[in-house]
Amino acid sequence: MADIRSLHDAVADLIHDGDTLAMEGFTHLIPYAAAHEVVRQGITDLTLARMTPDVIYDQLIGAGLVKKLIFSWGGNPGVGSLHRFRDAVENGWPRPLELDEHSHAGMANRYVAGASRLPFAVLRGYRGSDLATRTDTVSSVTCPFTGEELAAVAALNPDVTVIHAQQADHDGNVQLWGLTGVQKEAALAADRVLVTVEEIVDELTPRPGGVVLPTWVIDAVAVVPGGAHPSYATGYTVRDNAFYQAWDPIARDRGTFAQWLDTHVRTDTVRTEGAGVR
Amino acid sequence: MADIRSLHDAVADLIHDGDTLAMEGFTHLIPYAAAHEVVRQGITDLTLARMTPDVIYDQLIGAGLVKKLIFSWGGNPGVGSLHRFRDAVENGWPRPLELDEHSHAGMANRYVAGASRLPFAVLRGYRGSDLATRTDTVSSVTCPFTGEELAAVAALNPDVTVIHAQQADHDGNVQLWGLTGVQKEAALAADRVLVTVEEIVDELTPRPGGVVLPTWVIDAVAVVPGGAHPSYATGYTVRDNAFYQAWDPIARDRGTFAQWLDTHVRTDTVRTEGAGVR
Amino acid sequence: MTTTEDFTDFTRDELMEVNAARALAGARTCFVGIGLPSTAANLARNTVNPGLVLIYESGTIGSKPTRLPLSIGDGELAETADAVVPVPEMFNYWLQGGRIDVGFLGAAQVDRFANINTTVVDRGPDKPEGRLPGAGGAPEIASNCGKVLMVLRHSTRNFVRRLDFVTTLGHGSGPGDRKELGMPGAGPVAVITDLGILRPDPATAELVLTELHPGITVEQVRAATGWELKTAGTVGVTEPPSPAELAALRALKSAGKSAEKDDAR
Amino acid sequence: MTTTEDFTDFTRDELMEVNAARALAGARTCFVGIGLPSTAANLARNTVNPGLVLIYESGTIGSKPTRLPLSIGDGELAETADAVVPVPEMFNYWLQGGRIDVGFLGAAQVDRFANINTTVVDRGPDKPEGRLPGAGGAPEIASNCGKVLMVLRHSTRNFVRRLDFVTTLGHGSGPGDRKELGMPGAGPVAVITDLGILRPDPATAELVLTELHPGITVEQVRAATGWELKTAGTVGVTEPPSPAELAALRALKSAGKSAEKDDAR
Repeated sequence: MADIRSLHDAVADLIHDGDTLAMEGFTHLIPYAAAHEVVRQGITDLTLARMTPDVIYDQLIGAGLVKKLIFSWGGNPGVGSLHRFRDAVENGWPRPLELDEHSHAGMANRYVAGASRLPFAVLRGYRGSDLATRTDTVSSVTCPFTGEELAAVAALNPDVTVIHAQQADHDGNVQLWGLTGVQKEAALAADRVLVTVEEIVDELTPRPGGVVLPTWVIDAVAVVPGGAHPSYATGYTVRDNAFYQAWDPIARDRGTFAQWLDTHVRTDTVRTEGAGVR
Repeated sequence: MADIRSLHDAVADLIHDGDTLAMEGFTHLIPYAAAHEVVRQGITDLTLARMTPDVIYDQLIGAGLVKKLIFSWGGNPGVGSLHRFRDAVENGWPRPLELDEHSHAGMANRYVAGASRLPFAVLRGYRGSDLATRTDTVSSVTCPFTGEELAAVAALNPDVTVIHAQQADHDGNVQLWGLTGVQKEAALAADRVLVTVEEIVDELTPRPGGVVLPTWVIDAVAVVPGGAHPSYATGYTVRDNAFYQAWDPIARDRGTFAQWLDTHVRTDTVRTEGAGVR
Repeated sequence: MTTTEDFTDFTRDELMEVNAARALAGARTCFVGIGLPSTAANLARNTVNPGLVLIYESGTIGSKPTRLPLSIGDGELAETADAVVPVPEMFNYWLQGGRIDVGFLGAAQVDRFANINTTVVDRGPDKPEGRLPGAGGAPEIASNCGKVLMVLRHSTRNFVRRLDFVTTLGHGSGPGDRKELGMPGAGPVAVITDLGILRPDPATAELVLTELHPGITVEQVRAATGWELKTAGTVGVTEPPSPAELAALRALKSAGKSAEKDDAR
Repeated sequence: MTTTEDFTDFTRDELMEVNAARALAGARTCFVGIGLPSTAANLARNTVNPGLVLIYESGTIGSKPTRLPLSIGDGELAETADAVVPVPEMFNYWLQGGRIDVGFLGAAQVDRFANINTTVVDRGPDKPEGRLPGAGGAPEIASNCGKVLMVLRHSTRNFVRRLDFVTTLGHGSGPGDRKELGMPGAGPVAVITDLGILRPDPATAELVLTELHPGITVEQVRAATGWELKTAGTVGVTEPPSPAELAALRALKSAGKSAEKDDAR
C-alpha cells in the first residue's frame, strides 16, 4: 500500500546507494523533482535505467552519482547532445560511465519481461546491428515451432522505479494519462515504486488513455506539483521547450553545470523546480 | 481501409470455407450477429478460435460448420455446459470436433504473439498440467540468461477475426470500451478483420478504457445494433442473462436446437437477433 | 430451502460459502473464479475483509459488485473496478507478475494432493470421455498466486482417488513437486467443502481433514471422499455462521438472482 | 535566410525537405523520427499526402500536429492522435506487427549500402570514441517497416566509406543480406539530401545518385560523399519546390518555432 509522504522521506527510504533506478516517462511526465531530491541527498553509485536518458539523467550523471546507464537513446530531444552524458562516456568526468545500450524495442521489451516476471522477452530485433556485440543482455532464442532465430533480451527489474503522474487519491491509487510510455511496465517491474503526483484528489475519475496503478503496487506517493518540469503533465503543465534549449549551453561546460546544480538543485531545499533557468 | 458494408456482404467476402476464424469478446461485445450470418451463409469446415467458446460457438458447432476448435474454456458462463460442444466432442454429432486446448494465459499469449508477428510467445505456464500432452502448439524454450525452462506457445494468426464494437466513424475507425478482452490482439493477429458496431458516429470521442482500431487495420465495418445479443455492449445494451439460462434446455436436445436454429437464425434474413427465445 | 429471516438454521452450502469467505481474512488481493469462489470472495468483502481487492480474469481489478455476477464479464465488474486491463495484461503483468495473494478456484475433480481436473472425465469402458469446460485460467492461477484456496461440494464424484486428467497442478505427487517445477506460489492451502475443510499435511502435502462443519461427522466426510481420507491430530469444528454472515450471504444472493440454482439443497 | 514571402528563392534545406515530403506520396502510414523526418512527414500531410497517418514512437497513431513538434513527446502529438498506445505496444504490435508502410529516419553516418551509425564515431588515435545519442527505434524501424526513407545533409562527415559502428542495418554488404537476416521490410529505398537523391542500385544495393536538386552538379555531390559515388544511367533533376510547397513548409516552421536552428543555411 502506498503511503503519502514527503518527497524527501520517500526518496530517503526507497532509493539507496548502489540501486538500479528507473525514472521513466517518455518525454511526458518525467520525474525531475525526484531526481533533484536524489541529487540533494547525494544518493550515489546508481545504475540508471531509462529508454531516453534525457536532461534528467544528464543532471544525475553530471552530479557524479551514476556508475552505469541502461538506455536506448541518449539525447536532448529536439535540441542535440546530452553534454554531461557525453563527457562521462568520452572523458570519464566526473566518473567513468558504464553503458548497457539497446534499441527502443529492446528496452521496452526488457521492461515487459520485468513486469511479467519472466527472465527474458523475445523480439525480432537487433538484426545486423553491432549493438548486441557490446552488451550481455541481448542473446537469441530459437522458435521451437518454426526454427526462426529471434533476439532475446534480459528482463529489466529495477530496485526502484520512480514515475510522475497527474493524480493520486487519498488511498494512494494513482492515475496518469496522455502519453503513458513504459511507465506501467517500469513500475510493475520494480521492487519498490515511488510516484510523484500533481495533486491528491478525492476520487480518481477514469480518463481516456488513463493508466491506473492501484495503491498496493506502489510504496510511496509524494505530492509535487510541477514535479515533471521541464517536461510536462498533460492537463496540468506544458512542456518548457525553452528550458530544454537553455540546457544545452548550461551542460556544455562543467563549471556552468556545477554552478547550475548548486544554485538550482542543491541549495533548493524548498522545491522551486525550474526557476531561474531562462 | 475499412469499407462500411452490409453484414451479409462483409461476411460473404471476408469469411470462407475452411478459414480459421476468431470471434472474440470476453463475455462482453461477443459478435453473435456475425456468427448467425455465418450460419445463414453456411460457411463451413471452419477452425474456430476463441478463449471462451460460449454460446456463440455452441451454435456454430451445433450447426455443423466447425471441424476444429482452439480454446481455453468451453462453458456457458454462470450456467453450465455447452451441450452442442459436448455432443460434438463426445459423440461426433453433427460431426467430429478436433480440439486444440490451452489455458487462458496460453491463449492470450498466442494472440499476443500473433499480433506481434512473432512465431511464439513465452510464459511461465502449463507446469504440471496434462494440457501440453494433447496439443502441438505448446512447447518449451530455455532462457539464454538464466537457464530457466519456460512454456512456449505458437502464435495464433486467424485468417479472419470478427469483433463487435460500440462505434465506428464514417472512415471506419472503430472504438470499443468496457471489458476489451483480447480483441485488439485478435484483430491485429488476423489477415482480415470485420467489425460489427452498434452505430456510426460523426466523430469518435476518446473514452476511458477505450480501444481504438484505426480504419487501416480493418477490412469491413457493418452496422448491427444489438449485434452482441445475448452478450452486451457497454453503454448500449445489457447482458441478457435470461437468454444464457434459456439456452441450456434449448441446446441440451438436438431437435430443439435444430428447431431454434431454423426459426431464429436460418430464416431470420432480416436480422431480429434475440427475438423469441425466452 | 432456508427462509431469509431465520439465522439459526442454515444449509450446508451456506456453511461452505461462509467458511470460504472467512478463509480470505487478511488477504489483500484475490483472483476470483466464477461460481462458488465468486460467492465467497464477494461475501468476504461484505464481512471479514471489506478492503479485499477482487480480480477477475476478464480484466477487472478491484471490482466492487453489489450483486453476485452471473459471469466473469458482467458489466458491473468493470463499472465498479479500480482499473480494467486487457486480458493478456491481466495474465502476464498481474497474475504471472506475482501481484496476487490468493487464487480462489473451484474444481470438477480433486485428488488427495489437491490436483485439479476440469478437462475430461472417464465414463467407463466403451464410452467416450465426458467433456468438462477446460482449464480457463486455473493452471496459471494455481501456479502464480501466493496461495490457492479451493471450494467445492464434497462427494466421491468430486474427491477422487485418481484424476482422469491433470488440468491444474496442486501439490503434484507430494512435497517438493511444486518447487521442482519452479512454481512461484505455495499452492493449495485449504479445500473448503460443504462438510468441512481439508488442508495439506505439512509433511506429506496430502489433504487431511482439519475441520468439520457443525453437526458433520468424520465418517460422513470419509464416505464422501474417494480416497482413504486421513484426519489431522485434532479435528476442529468451524464456527457456525453468524447472523451477520448469513444476512450478508443471503442479501448477496437475492440481489444476484444467481444462476446457481442448486445452491440451497 | 529566405524571407517568407519569396517563393522563387529557396535554400538547400528546403529542397531537401520538400523532396523528402514528396517521397511520402502514396504512403498510408509513416513511422516518423524526430528532426528532418518529422519536418518531411508533416509537410507531406500538408501537401502531397493529406491522409498520411503519422506514427511517433512515443505511442501516437495518426497525429495531426499544427506545428512542428520539438520532441516526439510533444503534447499536441497525443492530443491530435487517433489513438495513443503504450510504448511496448507500439514496438510490438504496430512496428514489429508489420503495420507501417514507411519508416523515415535521419542518420549521423551512412555508408554506401545505406547502413546507419548513430552510436559512436571514431575520432582518431588516442582519442576517445565520440558519443552519439544511440539507436532509439531505428534498428527495428529499418527492419520492420515496408520500406525506409532517409533524410540527412550531404557531407563527407555524414556519407562515409566505412561506418565506425553499425547501429541500424540498411542493405548490409549488398543484395540478399536483408533476406538472409530475415528482415521483413525492403529496407532503404531513397536517401534524400540537400544536394539530391540517392537510391540503391537494384543489382548491387549500393546507393547511387539518381536525382540532383536544381542547380547542383554531380561533382558537388561526389565531393560531399566519402566513397566513390556512382550515378544512375540517367541522373534526373528534381522539380523545384512549388510556391505551395514552400508556403506550407515555411508556415509549419514558423508555427513550430522549430529548434532546428540551422535549418536555413
